[in-house]
Amino acid sequence: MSASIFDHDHHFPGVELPSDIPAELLRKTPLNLPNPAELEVLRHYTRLSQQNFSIDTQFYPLGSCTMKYNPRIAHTMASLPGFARLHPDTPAPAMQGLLQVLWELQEWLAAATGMAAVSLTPAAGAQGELAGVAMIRAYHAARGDHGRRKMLIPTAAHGTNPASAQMAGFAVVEIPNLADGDLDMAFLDQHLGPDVAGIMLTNPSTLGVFERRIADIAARVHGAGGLLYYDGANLNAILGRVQPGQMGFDVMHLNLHKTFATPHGGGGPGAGAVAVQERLRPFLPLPTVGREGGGALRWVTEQELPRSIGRFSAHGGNIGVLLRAHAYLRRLGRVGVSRVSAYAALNANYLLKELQRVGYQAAFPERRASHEFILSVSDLQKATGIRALDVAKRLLDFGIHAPTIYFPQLVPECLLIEPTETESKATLDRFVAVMAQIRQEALEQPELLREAPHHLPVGRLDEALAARRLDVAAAQ
Amino acid sequence: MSASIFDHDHHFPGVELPSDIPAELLRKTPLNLPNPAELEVLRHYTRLSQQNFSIDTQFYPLGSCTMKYNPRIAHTMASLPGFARLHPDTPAPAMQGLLQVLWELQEWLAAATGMAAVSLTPAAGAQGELAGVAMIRAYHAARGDHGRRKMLIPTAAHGTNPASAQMAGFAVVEIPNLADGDLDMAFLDQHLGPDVAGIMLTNPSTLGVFERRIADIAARVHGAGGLLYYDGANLNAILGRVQPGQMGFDVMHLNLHKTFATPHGGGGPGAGAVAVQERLRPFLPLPTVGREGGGALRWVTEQELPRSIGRFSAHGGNIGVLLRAHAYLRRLGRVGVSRVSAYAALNANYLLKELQRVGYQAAFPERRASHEFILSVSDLQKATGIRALDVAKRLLDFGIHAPTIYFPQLVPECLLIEPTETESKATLDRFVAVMAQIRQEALEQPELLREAPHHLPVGRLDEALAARRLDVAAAQ
Amino acid sequence: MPYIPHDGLETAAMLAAVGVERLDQLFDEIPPTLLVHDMVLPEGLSEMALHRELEGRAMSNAPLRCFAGGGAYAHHIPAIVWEIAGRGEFYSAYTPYQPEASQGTLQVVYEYQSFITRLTGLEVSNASLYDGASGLAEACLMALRIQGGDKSILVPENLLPGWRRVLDSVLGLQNIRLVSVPYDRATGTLILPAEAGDAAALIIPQSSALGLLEPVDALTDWAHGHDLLAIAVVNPLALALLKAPGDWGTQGADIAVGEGQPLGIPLTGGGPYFGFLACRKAHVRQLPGRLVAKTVDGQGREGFCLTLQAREQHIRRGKATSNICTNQGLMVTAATIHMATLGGRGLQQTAVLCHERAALLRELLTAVPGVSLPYGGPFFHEFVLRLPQAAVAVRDALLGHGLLAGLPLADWGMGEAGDLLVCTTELLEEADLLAYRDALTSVLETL
Amino acid sequence: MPYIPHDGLETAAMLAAVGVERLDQLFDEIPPTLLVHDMVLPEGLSEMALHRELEGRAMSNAPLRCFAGGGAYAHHIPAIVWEIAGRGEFYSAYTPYQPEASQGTLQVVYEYQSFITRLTGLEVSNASLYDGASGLAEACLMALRIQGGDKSILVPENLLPGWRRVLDSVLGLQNIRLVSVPYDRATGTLILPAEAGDAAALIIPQSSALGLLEPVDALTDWAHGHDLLAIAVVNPLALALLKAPGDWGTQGADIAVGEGQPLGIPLTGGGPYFGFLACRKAHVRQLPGRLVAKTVDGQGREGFCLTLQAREQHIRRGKATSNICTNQGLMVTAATIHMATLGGRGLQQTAVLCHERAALLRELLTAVPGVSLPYGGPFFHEFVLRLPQAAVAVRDALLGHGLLAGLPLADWGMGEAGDLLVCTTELLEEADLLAYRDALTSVLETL
Ligand SMILES: Cc1ncc(COP(=O)(O)O)c(C=O)c1O
Ligand SMILES: Cc1ncc(COP(=O)(O)O)c(C=O)c1O
Repeated sequence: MSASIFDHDHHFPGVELPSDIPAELLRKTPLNLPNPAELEVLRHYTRLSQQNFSIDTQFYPLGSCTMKYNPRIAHTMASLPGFARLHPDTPAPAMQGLLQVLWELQEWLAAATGMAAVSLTPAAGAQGELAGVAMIRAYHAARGDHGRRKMLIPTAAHGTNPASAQMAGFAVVEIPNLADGDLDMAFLDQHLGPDVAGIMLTNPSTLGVFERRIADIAARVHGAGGLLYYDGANLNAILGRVQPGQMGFDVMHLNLHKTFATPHGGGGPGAGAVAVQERLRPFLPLPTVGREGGGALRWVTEQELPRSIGRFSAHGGNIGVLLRAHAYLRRLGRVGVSRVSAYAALNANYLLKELQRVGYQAAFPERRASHEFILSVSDLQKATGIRALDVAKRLLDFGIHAPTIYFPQLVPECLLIEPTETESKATLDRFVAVMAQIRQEALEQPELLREAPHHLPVGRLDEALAARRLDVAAAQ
Repeated sequence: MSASIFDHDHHFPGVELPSDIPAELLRKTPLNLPNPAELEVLRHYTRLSQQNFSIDTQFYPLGSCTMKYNPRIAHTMASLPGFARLHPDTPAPAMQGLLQVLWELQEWLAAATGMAAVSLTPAAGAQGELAGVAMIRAYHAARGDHGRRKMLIPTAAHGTNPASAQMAGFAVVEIPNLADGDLDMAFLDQHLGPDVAGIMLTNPSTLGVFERRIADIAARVHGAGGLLYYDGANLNAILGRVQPGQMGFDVMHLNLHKTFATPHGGGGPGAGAVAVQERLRPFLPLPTVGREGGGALRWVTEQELPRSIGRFSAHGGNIGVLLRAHAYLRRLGRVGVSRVSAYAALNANYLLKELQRVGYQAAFPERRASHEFILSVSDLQKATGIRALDVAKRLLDFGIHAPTIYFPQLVPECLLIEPTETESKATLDRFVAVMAQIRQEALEQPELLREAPHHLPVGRLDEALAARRLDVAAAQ
Repeated sequence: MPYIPHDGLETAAMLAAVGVERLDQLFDEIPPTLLVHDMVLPEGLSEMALHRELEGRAMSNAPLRCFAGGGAYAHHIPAIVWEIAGRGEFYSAYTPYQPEASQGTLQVVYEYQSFITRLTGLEVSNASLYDGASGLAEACLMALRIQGGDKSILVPENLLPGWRRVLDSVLGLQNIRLVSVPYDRATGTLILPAEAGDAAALIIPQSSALGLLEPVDALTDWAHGHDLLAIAVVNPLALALLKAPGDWGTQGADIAVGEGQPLGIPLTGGGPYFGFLACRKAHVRQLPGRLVAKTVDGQGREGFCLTLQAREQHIRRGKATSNICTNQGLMVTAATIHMATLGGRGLQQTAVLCHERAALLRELLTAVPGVSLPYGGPFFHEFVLRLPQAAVAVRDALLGHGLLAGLPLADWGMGEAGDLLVCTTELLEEADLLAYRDALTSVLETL
Repeated sequence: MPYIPHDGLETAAMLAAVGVERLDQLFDEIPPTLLVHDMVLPEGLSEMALHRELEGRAMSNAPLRCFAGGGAYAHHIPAIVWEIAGRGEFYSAYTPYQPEASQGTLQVVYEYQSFITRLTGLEVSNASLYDGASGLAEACLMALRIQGGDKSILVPENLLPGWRRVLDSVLGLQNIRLVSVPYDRATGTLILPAEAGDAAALIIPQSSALGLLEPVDALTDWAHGHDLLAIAVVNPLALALLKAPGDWGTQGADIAVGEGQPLGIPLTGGGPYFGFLACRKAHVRQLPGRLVAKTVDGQGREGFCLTLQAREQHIRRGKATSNICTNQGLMVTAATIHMATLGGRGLQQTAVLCHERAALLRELLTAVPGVSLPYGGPFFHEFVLRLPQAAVAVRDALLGHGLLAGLPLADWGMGEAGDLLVCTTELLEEADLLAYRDALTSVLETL
């Protein structure tokens, strides 16, 4: 652990409080925050930053998270004073530059997904999901179809899917996957009916394979009166190849902080734009950006879209993130966008083949990898007791971030690996060499893995103690 | 050693060269530079950066270098497009904003030093020295006083002093210091005469003590027809307390990258503005910034200052550095400027006392420290063979940059320690504790020091091999 | 190829290793009928051309002196804040799932949580929510979970309307009833409700949409007297001066929530900002969002990790306390650095400055003929001005003077047509206040 | 207290430890008569006020489309360049005197040296000098040391005048004679000198102050034929296309020197830029400035350190190869990142683009009535235009059109009154070229 900012305390005399505010409304307890000098602040947080792994410093093959390069130009552009200093309540005529960017981004995301309309307002994937299923709810309600309380969701789905469905008032029904990774159609058929509002899928699925019968699934769900929700977190796999709109999805969200290269920032902010087919347009969350005959742009409000599901944040969403996504898309253009999935797939399939070559077991060996793939180290566990967690921790010692582990939960001892298109062959080859070495170590000196990481500021942390003690704020 | 950028090669087809340029003027050998992807570049140099000690990450008590906090706001301001995009040949009416900044800086530096006029053009301390002694040369020449070929310089002076004097065509005469750190006046008297152009001093001297008889020295040198040059590298010690102008100096340079908090950048750029008394004004290096009656600002050229010693760079000097120094001065203001020396002296004297307390020997125990002070570890060397170099290398293991060592050369096994005013008591106390531990180690396990550093990316490097092999560029 | 490192030789070698000939073949499991035919996207731009285009867009947003607040405030952000927050190691890291490789982010969040608990006077702060408004919705859901049963929420009518809409959208999905608490049209502040009904909680804004300070002690005590939870809605900068929610009334508020934007986050047209949420330790298991705790490793070295993850969607799925996953991490990093840079003292000085400027401006503007103040009570750096003409028209006219003069209450469906909500921050110098006065005088004369 | 961390308690404790009562006493060795009475400095500003003031200053410099070159060029700098160069670990480090704690900077410089040697075709590059002009002065001093004796330098008359002035100032201090080599007034390029006299070296600009390409092979061979050293003056970006000094003539130039600004350094009104200097290995001991070498540590790990320091002032003092100490480190860091980001291919593409734009502009402008080209030979992205009116007046008039139209040669005492040196870089789009043409047309009509 580095020094705490609370070590840098300085005792300066207090400030005189305004006299026009009655005493009983003022602070009772003195404000006990540190007063470090600027250099102390700079040094403390600069040093802390150095204790992070990040895309800018490490290979970060964290499955389902699309940790690809976040172009710096996007950050520079979003930080321009003309954007950064804009108050959200600036009248539209005085923010045409920003509205232009947002309007274009709406258009481009619609084009990229094959959807009719887009709202950029959701703050992250999960909020996009909530808005998306809320639109499904609103759609059925608007048709007077009130009995549809169930949302079908694959067992392998990301946790936000059921959580969002639940927040939107749906009951969640989990659908299993078959051994080849595709959905269990029989189960689906059994559960489709007039009480089903829709299904939430991502394709390629979180199992790292493409759901081949998607058109069939769409037909069945639509046939039963349900709608299809596309969790766009895996869009990096298919950008410019297949479009959710063409696959039959009615509504979706996009994780701009994955596919569109906006940074993760150690946990956000993201942006979870939603895209819909024409029939769901009236329900889009607000505000969106609309264009008048003369070309002037303005925020679309409830007056114009009275059946909107409403608003999910006080203003227009995570606009700074949207600016970055816009810059990324504009830089890549049509051709660049299509390359994303091609090289994401090339890197994933190459890595899968190479890791198999050095002895790792694929969860779906018969299948093409999409932009990511799953290994299972159950074989290692059986042979040596070594678990996916141990492999993950040992990777950190080599300056490589661990893949996602234990997700999706249905593959035991799994590693979900997503290299992304922005990594070079040399980086992948080094990863393979390290993984081969780790496999060797697991067989020969398993304690090396079990006690990993060895070379980081801290070793494995006592998470049980953390929860028990619950030291979640510095003592005063 | 980190990976080399030359590992990141990519083989892309060549570029078609312009056909209007005759073939014999075009490249003969293909341009063999790497073509890494942007993420590879970002990652490579980000990681390299992490292998540096710096003010932003470490305490850096490097004597004579004034490694104090470089306020980030200065960087932000100097990077504003209105400054950064300005072509040097923009006509003055279109760059009044910049000229205003430079003009103010000239005025403020003159005020801070007690001098009559300033030229900001020298690119660093050494170039300032060259310009300074060139003015001394020009001054004597203008008076027809042609025999003054000698420049007096204390033995303890910084190496740039004699090097600059020599570059300006002077013969250097070294003057020794007495045991109490002050100059040997008898020696001075002996050497003063009609062949002496002047003397170069810094005060406090590089021995870390104030030259108490400076007024006397000035009188004697002036009496002998010589001029006094002030090496402003130590101005941090006296800013707002004493002025070189009042001490009797005729000409000086300022290291804006020391006293005025502009960054060192791993080796520059600096800015070595020169300041002069009225009688040297006609000789100032060009360009300077002048003000017209109506307030309009313009560059001063040879037409206006025909006796100028000329120009030392193609344009106006290191303007981006000057912008930073201006921002710093403007932020501090009159009161803040006076605090600089007060706290620089407090930190130095406190540290000296504390280090003596834990057993270290001061080179000048009877003297007040200025902004820096010298320890000698000759006692340790005698007792254990441990040298100043070993202490320095061991400090690195504790995440503290080493002080300057073996300078000034006349104190054996010396450490020149300059904490600066921007370090906190907590940082100084930690330094004392580490130094105490190192002293203990020196006595008990000297090999720990001799083999240090232990915790850095590399251990002590073979400098002899470096000079012998002379591998100074990556093989093609 | 922008951002793709492969050259032709590498691509060929990799395809060969995979056992295919062309990149297209990697997609051979996708039914051909689904393949994209056309995508109407523009051509790509070089970085240089992109820079020029977006710089043009940025410059076509009018630069205005900002007198608008209403939940988003134009504060000075010290240069080091984004300089550090923007460092790649913070900027391009993921959520700290591998704590050993994320101690930087984790310690920052722990320090952030500490700052928030000290500002609010409550014991636990989460690691952030999307923004203040959605944070309030989460606070309501949390209160409902704590209180159990099928209850409603008491929502003051002088809550920021944008926030109210979010409550409507989010809580509406679960058919939760929102019962309005009216405010006194004369004083602008809340009237204690006659009865609590089946409410689980009362929302108490410390300063309302009208900029006025509410009697938080009385409201908190009223809530507790009726077995309701008290949800405090606070501006974190104001908390440098104003009573901390933990000190409200006799027992203190139960949950405090707010918009973090004033703590070093640029306005950027409305986001990204961040919501903060603090509560008593007793309720920590109902807390939505991430939480960082201090612990030790096998060698007893202190370190930080995420904790109580069983509350979250990636473990508890449909039964999680919230669906939130990605939060506003980088904003929290910036806010933490911002608070540390200003320090407790700097935060107080800033808050005082903001407020003093408002007091002065209020005085200057009420001296303009025809301008009056509908409310006289205490306020914090934001106040309602009653203009003799429609506030929308005046605001629009003042754009021409380079001023964003405030927020017309009519845009919110509140107050009278002439009401304009005006805000000052430390960024406004006295000259700006005088310029406002002069511009307003001239606009009112000519409109 | 800006940037000073001490609070009152700490100051008191430290004064006590030192054994004095007041800060002033720390200066008790200074004769009281010397103490400062008054210093006319302004009051300090808060960071916020400083920001506002300097932003105002920056905005009062007119934003102009730049068609001026003359040794300083407006190029696109990729966003990552200064993003990384500005990181604290590079920005706030000192010269790498402790190599173990400075491997970052040292490796960057080693890579920089490698890039420069590849661009110039010579074997050794130093770690930078102040700028191109002072670098040329150092190159001349170096040549004089190599050649020995009391010699002169042959300086072309079409060298950039700013550079010539620096030679006059610096070399003049040591009474070194500069002998001018005239250029052909019809072609603009150099005339081979009739005799070498006592010269030690000939300076050979690859492209002259007139933008024209010199016959570098013939000039180099002439120099060597007369036992002179050939000092090449080159634009590093041009070297992506043009013949490397190491390949000039039959033996190659001996020293190459130039202004590094085109490699990722912002214009900033004239600096900081950096000078680069490369030479053959045989002459390395006469090289001025720092030099980084690769070596190993005790365990055989590779690392980098400064080398041949005995050439430098801190060891050799008055006998050093130069007085230079602080050089332009951070500029070199930025330039290295810039070159790596563009890559060899990007550098070539940029150079081609700059040049193609110039060719197009030349065509467009010579179609304007009255405008002609005094020189017809090959050039690189910069050319002289002969206007029917005084170039200074035309340049000034075009400022009103938002254009910095070029450099009037009259300002340099060269050419005719109508001569304007015009430059294009990749930043200028076709629309900008057309705008220039239109503006020039209208200015010439009305002037
Ligand atoms: C498959 C999938 N769906 C949804 C999400 C939720 O997105 P967010 O974290 O932006 O809320 C994620 C991201 O973690 C994801 O990987
Ligand atoms: C005492 C002294 N004089 C002169 C100089 C030379 O300054 P610069 O390195 O800027 O050329 C220095 C800096 O190293 C110094 O410490």
